Amino acid sequence: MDFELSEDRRMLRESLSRWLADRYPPDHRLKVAYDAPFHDPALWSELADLGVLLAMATEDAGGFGGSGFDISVIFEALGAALCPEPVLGALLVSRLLAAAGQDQSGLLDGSVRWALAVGEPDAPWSLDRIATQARGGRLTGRKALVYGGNDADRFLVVARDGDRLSVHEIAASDAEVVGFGTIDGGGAADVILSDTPARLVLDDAGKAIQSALDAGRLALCAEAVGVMDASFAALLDYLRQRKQFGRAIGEFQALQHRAADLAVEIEQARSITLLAASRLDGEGAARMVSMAKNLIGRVGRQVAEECTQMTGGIGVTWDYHPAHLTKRLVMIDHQLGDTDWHLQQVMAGIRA
Amino acid sequence: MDFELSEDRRMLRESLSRWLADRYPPDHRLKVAYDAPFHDPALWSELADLGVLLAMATEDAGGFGGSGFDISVIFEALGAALCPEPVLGALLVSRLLAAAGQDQSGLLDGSVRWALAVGEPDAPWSLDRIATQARGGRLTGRKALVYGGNDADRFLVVARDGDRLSVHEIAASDAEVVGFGTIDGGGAADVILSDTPARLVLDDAGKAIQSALDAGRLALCAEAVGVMDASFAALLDYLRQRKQFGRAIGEFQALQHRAADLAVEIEQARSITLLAASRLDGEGAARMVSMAKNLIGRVGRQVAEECTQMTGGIGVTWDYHPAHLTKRLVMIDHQLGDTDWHLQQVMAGIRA
Amino acid sequence: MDLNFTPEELAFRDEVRAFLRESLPLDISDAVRRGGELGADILSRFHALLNGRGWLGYVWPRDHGGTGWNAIQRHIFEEEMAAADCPRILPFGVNMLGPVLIKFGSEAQKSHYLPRILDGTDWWCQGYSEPGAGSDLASLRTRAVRDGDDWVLNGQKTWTTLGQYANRIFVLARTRADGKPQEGISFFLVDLDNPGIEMRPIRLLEGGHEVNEVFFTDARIPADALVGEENQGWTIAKYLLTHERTNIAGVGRSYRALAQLKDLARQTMRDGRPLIDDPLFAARLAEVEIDLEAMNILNLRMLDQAQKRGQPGAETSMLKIKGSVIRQEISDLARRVLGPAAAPFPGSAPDNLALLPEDAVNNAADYFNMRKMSIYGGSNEIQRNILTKAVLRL
Amino acid sequence: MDLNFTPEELAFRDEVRAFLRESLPLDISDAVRRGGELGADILSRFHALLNGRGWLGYVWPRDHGGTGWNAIQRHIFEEEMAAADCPRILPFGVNMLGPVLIKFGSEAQKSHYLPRILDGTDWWCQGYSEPGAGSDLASLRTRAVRDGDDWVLNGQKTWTTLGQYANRIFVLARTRADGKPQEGISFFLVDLDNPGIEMRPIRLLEGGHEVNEVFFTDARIPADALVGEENQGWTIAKYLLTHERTNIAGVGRSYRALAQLKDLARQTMRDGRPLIDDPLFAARLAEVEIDLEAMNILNLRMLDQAQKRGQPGAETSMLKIKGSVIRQEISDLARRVLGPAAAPFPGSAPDNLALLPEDAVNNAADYFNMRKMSIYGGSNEIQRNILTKAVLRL
Repeated sequence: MDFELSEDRRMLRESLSRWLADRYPPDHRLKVAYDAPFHDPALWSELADLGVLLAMATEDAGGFGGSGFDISVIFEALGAALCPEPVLGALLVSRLLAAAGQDQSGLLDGSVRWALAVGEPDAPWSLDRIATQARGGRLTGRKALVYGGNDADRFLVVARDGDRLSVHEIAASDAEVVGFGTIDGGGAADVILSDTPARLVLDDAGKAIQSALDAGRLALCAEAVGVMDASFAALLDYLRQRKQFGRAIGEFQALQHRAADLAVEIEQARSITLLAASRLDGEGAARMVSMAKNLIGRVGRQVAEECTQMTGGIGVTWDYHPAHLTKRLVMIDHQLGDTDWHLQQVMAGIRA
Repeated sequence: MDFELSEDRRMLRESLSRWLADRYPPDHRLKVAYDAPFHDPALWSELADLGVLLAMATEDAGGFGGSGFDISVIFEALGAALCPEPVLGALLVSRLLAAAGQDQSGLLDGSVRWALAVGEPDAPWSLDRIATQARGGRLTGRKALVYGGNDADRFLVVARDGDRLSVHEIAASDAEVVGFGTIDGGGAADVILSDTPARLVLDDAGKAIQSALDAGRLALCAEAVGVMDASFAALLDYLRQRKQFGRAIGEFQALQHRAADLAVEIEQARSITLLAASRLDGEGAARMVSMAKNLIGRVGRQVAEECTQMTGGIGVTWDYHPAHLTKRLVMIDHQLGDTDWHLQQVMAGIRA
Repeated sequence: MDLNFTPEELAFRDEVRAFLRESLPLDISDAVRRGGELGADILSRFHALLNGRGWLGYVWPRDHGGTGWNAIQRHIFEEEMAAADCPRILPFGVNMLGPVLIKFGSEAQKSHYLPRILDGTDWWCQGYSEPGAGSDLASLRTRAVRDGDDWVLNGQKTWTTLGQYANRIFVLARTRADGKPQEGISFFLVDLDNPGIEMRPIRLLEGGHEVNEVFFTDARIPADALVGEENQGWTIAKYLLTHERTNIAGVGRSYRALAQLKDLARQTMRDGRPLIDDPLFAARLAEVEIDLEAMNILNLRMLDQAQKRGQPGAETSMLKIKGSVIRQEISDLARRVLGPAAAPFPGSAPDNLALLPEDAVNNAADYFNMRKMSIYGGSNEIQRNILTKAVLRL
Repeated sequence: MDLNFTPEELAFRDEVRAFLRESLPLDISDAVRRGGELGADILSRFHALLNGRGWLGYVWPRDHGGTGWNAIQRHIFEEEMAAADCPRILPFGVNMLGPVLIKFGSEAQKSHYLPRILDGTDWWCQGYSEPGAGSDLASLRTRAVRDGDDWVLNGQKTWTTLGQYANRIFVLARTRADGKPQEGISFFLVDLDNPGIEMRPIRLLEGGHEVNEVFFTDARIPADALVGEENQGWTIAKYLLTHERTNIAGVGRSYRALAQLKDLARQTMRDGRPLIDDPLFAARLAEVEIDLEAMNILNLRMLDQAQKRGQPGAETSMLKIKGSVIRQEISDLARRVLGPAAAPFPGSAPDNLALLPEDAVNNAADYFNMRKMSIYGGSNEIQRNILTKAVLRL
């Protein structure tokens, strides 16, 4: 047992965090996250130059990392800085290209922006309800909330051919990409496919897709942990500084105890994310990831709502950076399966 | 709209509360509630002489009350005193005898103790799963947790004949009655029927049984409100008197806020019980009673656990009367449908 | 004991219901149902509609142009407005300043200002909270200094709701520096056109512009802008806050939001079935419905008590706490029900994006916006402090 | 980063597991699984079993008859005991007094008492809490006054767990009246056979006899009963409480209880289906399982930190809070799963009543009994105070 990060990962974390603090301070983030293209393309390139994308892929796939802990270290740092760059899409696509044994150098060096189109309006999270059809090299269907899709060059698209799921590559210019900004910052798109020409990347791809989604869910959990840490640190600052009735509100025991409960829950969230990271490519990964995403959903809502409540009026204002942290924390639950959906995956496992 | 009790009910409440304070103080209750027959037969007679049983029946049935508010006033007072007398069984049976138009003077004057045998081990609460069979004037099956059954003279028994439910009368001496004391005080029994001779009281009795159970559930809700009030009053006393770190623990804000939350929830519980009482014999009674019993279950557990926690060590000891209040509060959830079962009844209504 | 309305109350309810059904413009109820911000036009037109019927001064006595309704009638009126998807009546003039002027104002103030509240000439906003004085209102620092016939105002107010549409503001300001902080405060009526007053928007976390900061820099206001006596402001402020608590439970709004939520959960397909058939979602829905049914009765009980006592007691803090929590829980479910469709920034989504029922496009924004309900008007923490002292007596 | 045990740790685990599988008598594991009270016989035999293997002093250094295990080994040992349905090792002698004597005791005390703890000659109980000094231990009032060669003890202790089986008690008593309350306390070893000591049972709410009150009335104890220096008791008490916190998360016990609960929910038919297929019940079960999986890792993280620092930090308060809440939540579900069958008073049910699996007869009693977990050893409220100061630094 060893809870220390390896030297490599510690360096990765430190260089990424330093870069984020330097290049993505709250005011810059606020400027780019809510206006098209909802991220900063120049900083995307810098991020790639930093090796962050390479660290998400294994050596076989042309990278130098790719384990659960690599992913969690990166996304925790991105979360703490509330970075709106579309790294999640790159991760999901990278896992699938690796499964297909395809070259992904353009992805890893940041020169081509990729996104994964998987969920659909009536089936946002369950693979067995995917309705997009692949027939004769063409795709028809509608994909919802493709994160980063508003500014992607290329997409991988999950489609159905009878009972089997397959993965296809399309050019953004060949589909109708309806981009939009999201309430928590960053961009996304619906992708409308009608007889859209596509290249088959992976056939009979159920397992590979599941594995990519596991990685994406782990990434969201780690991101949430980073957001929680930043959110909680801001709360403690506020409790120390804000005075009411002649003393710092952090001296009021009712708030102290609620803050202590948050500290416990955040450590629980961190712990289950570590566990999911350690199991990512092993047996039972999907179940462990669902456990993590469920707990992250529960704790995330609690942390977001309590931090907002305890920071009072200021906590609900746009110009107070931590308000954006709480928004992101809540909205993470809308990505790749919400609290209840993941709980039901775990329940199915208990009954079995 | 009028939230005042009528003069009659106020008098009933006052005379019953005075009698309970006088005749059923905590030490006497403790003496009888945990030793066979788990109540005080002499006090049972006094309770009947007081007119409490008569107040649960309508004038048509030989009583002088019988509305939801009569029931709630009585059981709230019984709950506050933690009275272990088997009044619930009398109420349930009275409603069914009234539905059958049968004389119940022995029940109402307290000379014959009745209990209702309805739930079964694998189907404690759902009428459509009752398995006890009625055939040729004889009953076969097993009834579980018949409250007051350990010391009843006669039973009404709910049985199935094909699709229809019917109600039958048996003498206690004709069945195997396995009496026991309960963890929260008072007595109950399993009733084992094997070709037990029975008299048909009510055929095609589904609606009448549902209505009797509605009344019983309302009674349990009102009892719980009485228990909560007593429990909360004891908590406030403790918070005022107990000193730690040189001051009354009621001065600690964390406890103050939790106590304030309990006050809110208890008023919510009282409110929904009033609503259920007002709807008892009207349309949608079962749904409203399920709403009440669900909320009572949730609030009851919260009040019980918080009162125990905040009274610390003393709160988990046998000689501290309020500890028995918290036990009763928790165990009410095991009678006539628990929190989840009633929630599912409400859910079915929402889907419909 | 009778939880039903009397025949007279039912007749009153039907009268209100019929009026709203016949007279409320569709574009107004549609906008309310859709959530998000309502503009000045809708709010003004709604006030005018009620004023035309003589109902805008629904908490005022008859001889000041009000309805003279009792507490039950007011309650029924508020519930029916909610059920019909009416906007809120703007409380700053009607529910707050009106009663204050009626009780503390001079004859000249009453005759000048009260009609202007009803006919829409004046749109009032509130100058109570300050950056350093929220829950702890007595510590406010805005100063009013007498200078000849005028008062000179300096300081800053915040959380001024819809101040961007207002032409007047009522202001609490310190008029004496020494003594207990509560004893040196006065209550002023201020024309926002005066020089030295600047209103700046505060953007809320979901993106909306609902509140403002107001800066006073040597703003001169005339002597007759003072309401009541000098240094009587704390008494007036507390009286006003009592009236702010009208309809604090918001039961009618919550019923309406719950009904919309159920409709949406019936329409929303998730993994092959309507979301309302998902047992976990249905359980959350059922629990909040039960809580709301209970609170409806709790609200009526408190109303009954208030009517008997002549004014609401500290128990209304219970309504504030539970009312906000229930409304927030409904807004949480309304956000969850959308799944990924909750993501778009309101107003940012292109037309060909929205597969959502139109009423749901603001659900996520409303969830964030409604976090304020447990913060403003005395946070739920302050309400628990009040309950501790006044009800639990700890 | 590696969350797995090393090969050496796995080998150690297998060794413990094999020993318990081969040596633990079935009647002992059956009794543990059934819940409720365990008698002195079972507890003593279990101690003897471990002592025979040399493992009873599992938190002691080798040269005092212990194992010399590190924190990970102790953890593995505790988890394996829980998984095998072992009773708890009685902590009063082994985990509390032993380490205190090793650090603060005289050579004579060590050589006399330590072996007697291991071989079962002495059964120790605890004299810490008093009726007026629970969470606020420093306010204790039991006095020890020097009289010739003896100390004379007067006062009352409470919450003395299993004192009815003990022959000795360690006692904190006040030996100086002036100065800070913490500075006038001493730590004594007392023979319960001394005159002037009376032990009275405290019955717990579920009916069990697990704790006692102890009354000291002019009880004379010899001078060499003092551990460490006079008035050094507070330092010793705090050292002891640190060791009391071993295995505070109780992860192994909770895993075992959860497994039993799942079995029971699979067997229990409710309205035509196993209760484990009821979505609301299954959701509660899944949530607590997830919480427990998280806490297992949290526990290992803190263990790792403690090992590196040499002693546990204030973060262990997190384990106390969450560990008790999780264990209580499992006990709540274990009560619910029974429905009406939870009602009988334990032991009162006639033989022909019990349709319950034998392991479940104490589920309701255990639910009530386990309320104490968030109260004793520093209530969860005290733990939150500790976190506030030491971790949040508020």
